[in-house]
Amino acid sequence: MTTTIDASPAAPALGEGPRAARRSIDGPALSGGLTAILGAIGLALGLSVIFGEPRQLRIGWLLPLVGVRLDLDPLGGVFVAATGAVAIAVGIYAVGYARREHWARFPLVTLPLFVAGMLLVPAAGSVTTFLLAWELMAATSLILVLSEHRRKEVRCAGVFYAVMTQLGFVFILIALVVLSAAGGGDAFTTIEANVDNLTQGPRNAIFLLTVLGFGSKAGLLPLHAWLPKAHPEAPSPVSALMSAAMVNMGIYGIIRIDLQLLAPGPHWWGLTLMIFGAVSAVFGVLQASVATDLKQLLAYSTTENMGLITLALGAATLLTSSGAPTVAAIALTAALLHLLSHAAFKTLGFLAAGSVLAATGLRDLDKLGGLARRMPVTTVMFGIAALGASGLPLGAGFVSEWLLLQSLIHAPHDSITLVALAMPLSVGAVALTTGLGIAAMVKAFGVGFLARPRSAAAEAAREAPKSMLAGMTLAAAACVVFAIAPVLLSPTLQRVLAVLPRVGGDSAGPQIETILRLPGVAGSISPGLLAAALVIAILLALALARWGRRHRPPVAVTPLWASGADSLSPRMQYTATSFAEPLQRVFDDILRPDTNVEVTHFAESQYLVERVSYRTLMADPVEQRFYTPVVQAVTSWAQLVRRAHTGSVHLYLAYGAAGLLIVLLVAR
Amino acid sequence: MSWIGKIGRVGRIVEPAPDAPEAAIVPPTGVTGSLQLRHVDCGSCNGCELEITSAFSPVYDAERFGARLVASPRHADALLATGVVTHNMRQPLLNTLKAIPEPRIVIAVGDCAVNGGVFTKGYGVVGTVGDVVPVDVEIPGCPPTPQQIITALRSVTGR
Amino acid sequence: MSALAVAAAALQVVGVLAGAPLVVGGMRQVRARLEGRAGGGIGQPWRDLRKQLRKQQITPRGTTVVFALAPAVVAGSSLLIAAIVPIIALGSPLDSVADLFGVVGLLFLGTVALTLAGIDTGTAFGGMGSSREITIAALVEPTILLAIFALSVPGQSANLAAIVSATANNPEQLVSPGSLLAFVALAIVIIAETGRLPVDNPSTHLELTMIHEAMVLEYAGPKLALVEWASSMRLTVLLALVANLFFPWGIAGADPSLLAVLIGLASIAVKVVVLAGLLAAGEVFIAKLRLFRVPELLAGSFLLALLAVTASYFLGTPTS
Amino acid sequence: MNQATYTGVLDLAAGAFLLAAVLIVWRRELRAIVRMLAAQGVALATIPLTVGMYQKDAALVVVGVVVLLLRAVVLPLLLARAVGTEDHERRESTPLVNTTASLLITAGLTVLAYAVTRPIIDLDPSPATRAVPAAFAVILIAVFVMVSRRRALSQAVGFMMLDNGIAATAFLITSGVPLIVELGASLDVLFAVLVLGLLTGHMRRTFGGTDLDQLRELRD
Repeated sequence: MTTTIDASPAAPALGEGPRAARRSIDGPALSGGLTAILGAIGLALGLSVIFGEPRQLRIGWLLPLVGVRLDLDPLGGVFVAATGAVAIAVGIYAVGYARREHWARFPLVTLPLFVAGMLLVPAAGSVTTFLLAWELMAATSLILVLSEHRRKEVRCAGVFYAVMTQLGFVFILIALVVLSAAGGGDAFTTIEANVDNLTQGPRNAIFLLTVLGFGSKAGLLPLHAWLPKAHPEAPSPVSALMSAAMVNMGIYGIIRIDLQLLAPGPHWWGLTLMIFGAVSAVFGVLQASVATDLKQLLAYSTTENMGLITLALGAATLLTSSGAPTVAAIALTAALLHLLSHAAFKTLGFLAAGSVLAATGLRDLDKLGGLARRMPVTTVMFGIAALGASGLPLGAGFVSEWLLLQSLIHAPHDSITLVALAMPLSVGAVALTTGLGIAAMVKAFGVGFLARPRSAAAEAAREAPKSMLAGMTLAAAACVVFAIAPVLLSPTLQRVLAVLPRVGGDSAGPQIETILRLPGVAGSISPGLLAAALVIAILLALALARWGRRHRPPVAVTPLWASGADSLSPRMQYTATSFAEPLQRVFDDILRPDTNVEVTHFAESQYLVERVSYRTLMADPVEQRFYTPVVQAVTSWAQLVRRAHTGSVHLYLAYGAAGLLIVLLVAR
Repeated sequence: MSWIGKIGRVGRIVEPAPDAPEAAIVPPTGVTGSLQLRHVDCGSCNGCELEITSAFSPVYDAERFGARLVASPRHADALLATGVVTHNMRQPLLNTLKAIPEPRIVIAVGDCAVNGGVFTKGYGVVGTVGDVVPVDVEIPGCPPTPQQIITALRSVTGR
Repeated sequence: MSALAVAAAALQVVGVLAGAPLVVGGMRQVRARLEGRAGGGIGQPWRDLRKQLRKQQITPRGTTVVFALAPAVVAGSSLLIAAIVPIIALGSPLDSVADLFGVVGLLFLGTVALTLAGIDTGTAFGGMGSSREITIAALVEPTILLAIFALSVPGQSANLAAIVSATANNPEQLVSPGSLLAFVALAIVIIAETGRLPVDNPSTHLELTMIHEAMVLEYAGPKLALVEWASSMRLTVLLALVANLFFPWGIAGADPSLLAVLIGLASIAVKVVVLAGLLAAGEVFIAKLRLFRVPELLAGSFLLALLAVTASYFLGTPTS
Repeated sequence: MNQATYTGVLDLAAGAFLLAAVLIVWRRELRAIVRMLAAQGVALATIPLTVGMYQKDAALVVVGVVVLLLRAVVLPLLLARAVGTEDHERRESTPLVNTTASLLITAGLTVLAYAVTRPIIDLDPSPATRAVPAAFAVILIAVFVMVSRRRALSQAVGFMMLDNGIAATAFLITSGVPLIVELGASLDVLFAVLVLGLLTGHMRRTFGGTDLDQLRELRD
């Protein structure tokens, strides 16, 4: 029964795509529509699995020896559903975007394929299928990143992305192979059945490898460096898909392998996850708060949010292993909820940034501004996204971060010193992350959309076409739901938690109703009522401001106060760089910005300054310290190899033959 | 903490307030005892500035009558203009007045502001403050004493 | 919850509305007296407010709805906090709607609104003030959350009523190092968050040294009145919150009698007056810090908050 | 005194002890630092006094009085004299680690102290032992101060903090050390401070300042 539904994602994409491009009558509409349809199917399927019974599908002929094997359980279902939801919004948006940007046929074809790949990853029921879907996802995303390959930065980012993602794939490959070898089977179910007779050594190895491999896909430090390069350079709908859906796959891998199959591990597992998460969160948000490229800022904020999610997962693991399943359930809920809400507001953010990019051709916040009057809808959309990303009340990210904090402060501290020390520090990390996140988002929204335009391009901005607005509206609606009515998601979360018994999922999770209460610990909040009360309070304040208006002269519209001068030029405004300058100075030791100021004096007198040029370069410090040496080593080694390349075909054939012989001898 | 002792020894150094003068104008907003001032130096010799400063010093303490100097004309009710209006300060003076929300009043401080004083017909001089903007209250004197300034302010604040 | 509890919550809001300007006036008066001046009197802020409310409203050209709404958002968030926080009575009907984290979130919502308004004006000073304000806010957040953590350890909850009643039930934990350190840390961050000395000088006329003032330079008339009112309400609510978190005596219970409510009103008035007087008196002795020395201050308070948490973990709770 | 007040006073003393150390890291004016050191001495002396009164142990009370005199009065006075008269000597102008960083490091050290002393507490969780982490944290902070400060006097302060921390740990764990041992230790400190005073005097005469980095010039 499920065959028809379940096989559909990949098949039509392969069929329809090229034909659409060939006929090239409105390829964008076809490609976008297809993406949206795939998304809808994924969403429906995911929900049906979450609330119905798990679905299986075997296609023996598609793959030798093992065949393709798809098992969809609530855990996979929620990821499929999230990916699908993102894909719907992005698909609708992509119609207008691809028209405006005149996409070539190749990305048009690849977009649905990419979505199909992402939908297959969580549905994979066996190691082989998983790896296959993973590679499909990685390859298609790489193609999409390279779709504007005429620009040099894009090519550079593409190479970087290719190397990193394959590196991560190697880790995952080894880990899963070890797992299936030890688990005595290819299917996850078989592995789960006899995972318990797995000794600690391989467990630890698998844990570390998966954390590294999946972490690189989720953009965790230190393997994050591809993310702030690739996400901004990709076309915006693709950035949205990658940043809101693809990174989730890394988290999915960690949950599936480490939390569902291997957990509960020793204490240091949870601690490792927490450290990875905290470092990634703080580092990502720090980079975001000094970034001046709108899309790069959003990409760094993705690293930040993935870090928070990982931190929550680590907390769940640590709490379970230290015997506090109830609190662990809260942490786990926080992780899942934050993952979903991040998908919502990050989609919206990248789509809004995309329509700014399409309207002005600008990503540089220092040149933007004044869009609130020119692109009102887009401005509102980005505002909703920024509010969600900053984790303030009325924002999509608030409830999940609140849950995370609750789980951290209610950890049992008289049991294990490790817990008692880890929790305060991670509260500090989370708090610093939220604080800097607020700063970053205020900068992005305020400098980018408010005030007056800082360049002619921003001056001439026009509102985005209907389909783009429609796509954004969907994502915005999701954000609003997360912000004020998370109660709608509580059944989903309950069902998903139920399949993660090893990390406290089976104990009673938080009851998300109109008033969100936590079992076991006294703590409650109600985002919906809070929003309502705030609106009432604001109306009350406005009413207060009407007091004594009988005596008032009529409202006047006057020019800005220019300290006595006649007018202010837009260049007098604060830019993103100057806005972030205090933060940059505070965190100088970590950010290590490369700034230099050149003052040219007049020839007549050194007291008269002719020109001052200030240049600051924000390079990713981790990249500089950690990657550059590696890259250099690899290049030098490649130089050695290069000697062997003489260009003679015979020699190459000889190499091949020699290699074959060696293989035969070894394999004998 | 030798300062505490200092504070104790000094005590209150503010001079006793003479009884309130008759109101020069009705308080514009109908609220007495609150007057925010934005000071503009239109080309003064800074004598008046010194006296204004000391009018707000602990000795004379104009704040006890509800007068306060503010940073932005948007926050102000009155323009405190000193000195003759020079060519360069004419437009800024007008801009500042425009930036003050209605109802607003203009107080000209010192002989220069009132009648040009010693700078009348100087080559860089446009004229008195009254020539540029409508003046409501005039404080003569070169420079006026803090007591005079405070009396004038009180006649505006009505306190 | 009884009707009287609701009435008490309403009384809190009204009391903060009416009392906040008086608190500021009182602080100015204390400062004036210590400087040897006579001062404008406690009612001066009220006079200024009434006058500003009768003045013309000005919309600077080029500003958007953000600029127009920000004062209402700041004031509204402060009012909501006043309704949630246990000031007079414990059983606020909104107590389960937001805990201490929620209150901090509302606080930052107000800050962000004003910051965006500062950017929205598009003047150099507005941007400068916003940039500084947001920097300080970002550094304040860790301390404030850690302090909440330390406070929530004894009561095993971050709900305000729970914390306050836990303190009221066994007051000896007040002299524990944990809560003392938390008090100092919270005091520092509240000073930073409400823009008092030594972080910001509320009575400066020099734009280059401004933080809060620089953001509101463009506001005039009723909107300015709302901004001033809101900032005084913020200060008052936070003082009241600290007062009740650490000295919860006299606060009415969850289901109060009329007498209890009156006692609560009187006691909180006394506490806030005392705290405000101390704050004002302290401000006479200190000068404003350089902006880039402020992080030192906040790092120090962060350290204190961390010590508070660890201390209340290891000292406060008997290890058993 | 009863159990509750005993615990309360002991915890407060430990907290003040730690707080004084933190403030010594925080402040830069040498005079303020010396004042903090005196306060720390008071807090230190409180511990044996409290324990002595609680356990009705006269010797401990005597030790407490001696400690009070020596650490809260004599040594700070000596240091204050050594602070010197020139203006540029009054501040720890440029510590090797900036204040923000050193405060965060202090936080880390404190947490570390709590972590490593957890076993000691679990041995017998009495009010006294539960205050040990604070004392141990002071030891670590003192070492950090000695590492990160330039002025010879800050180094002296660090050294005395170190000794305070050791003494506090001794009092808390063994609930009192023999009088003679305590006196011996204190005398060592006394001599050390005198020597440091001489050294700073010599340095000031030789280099015109007590910036220890200038000692590099003495190499070979």
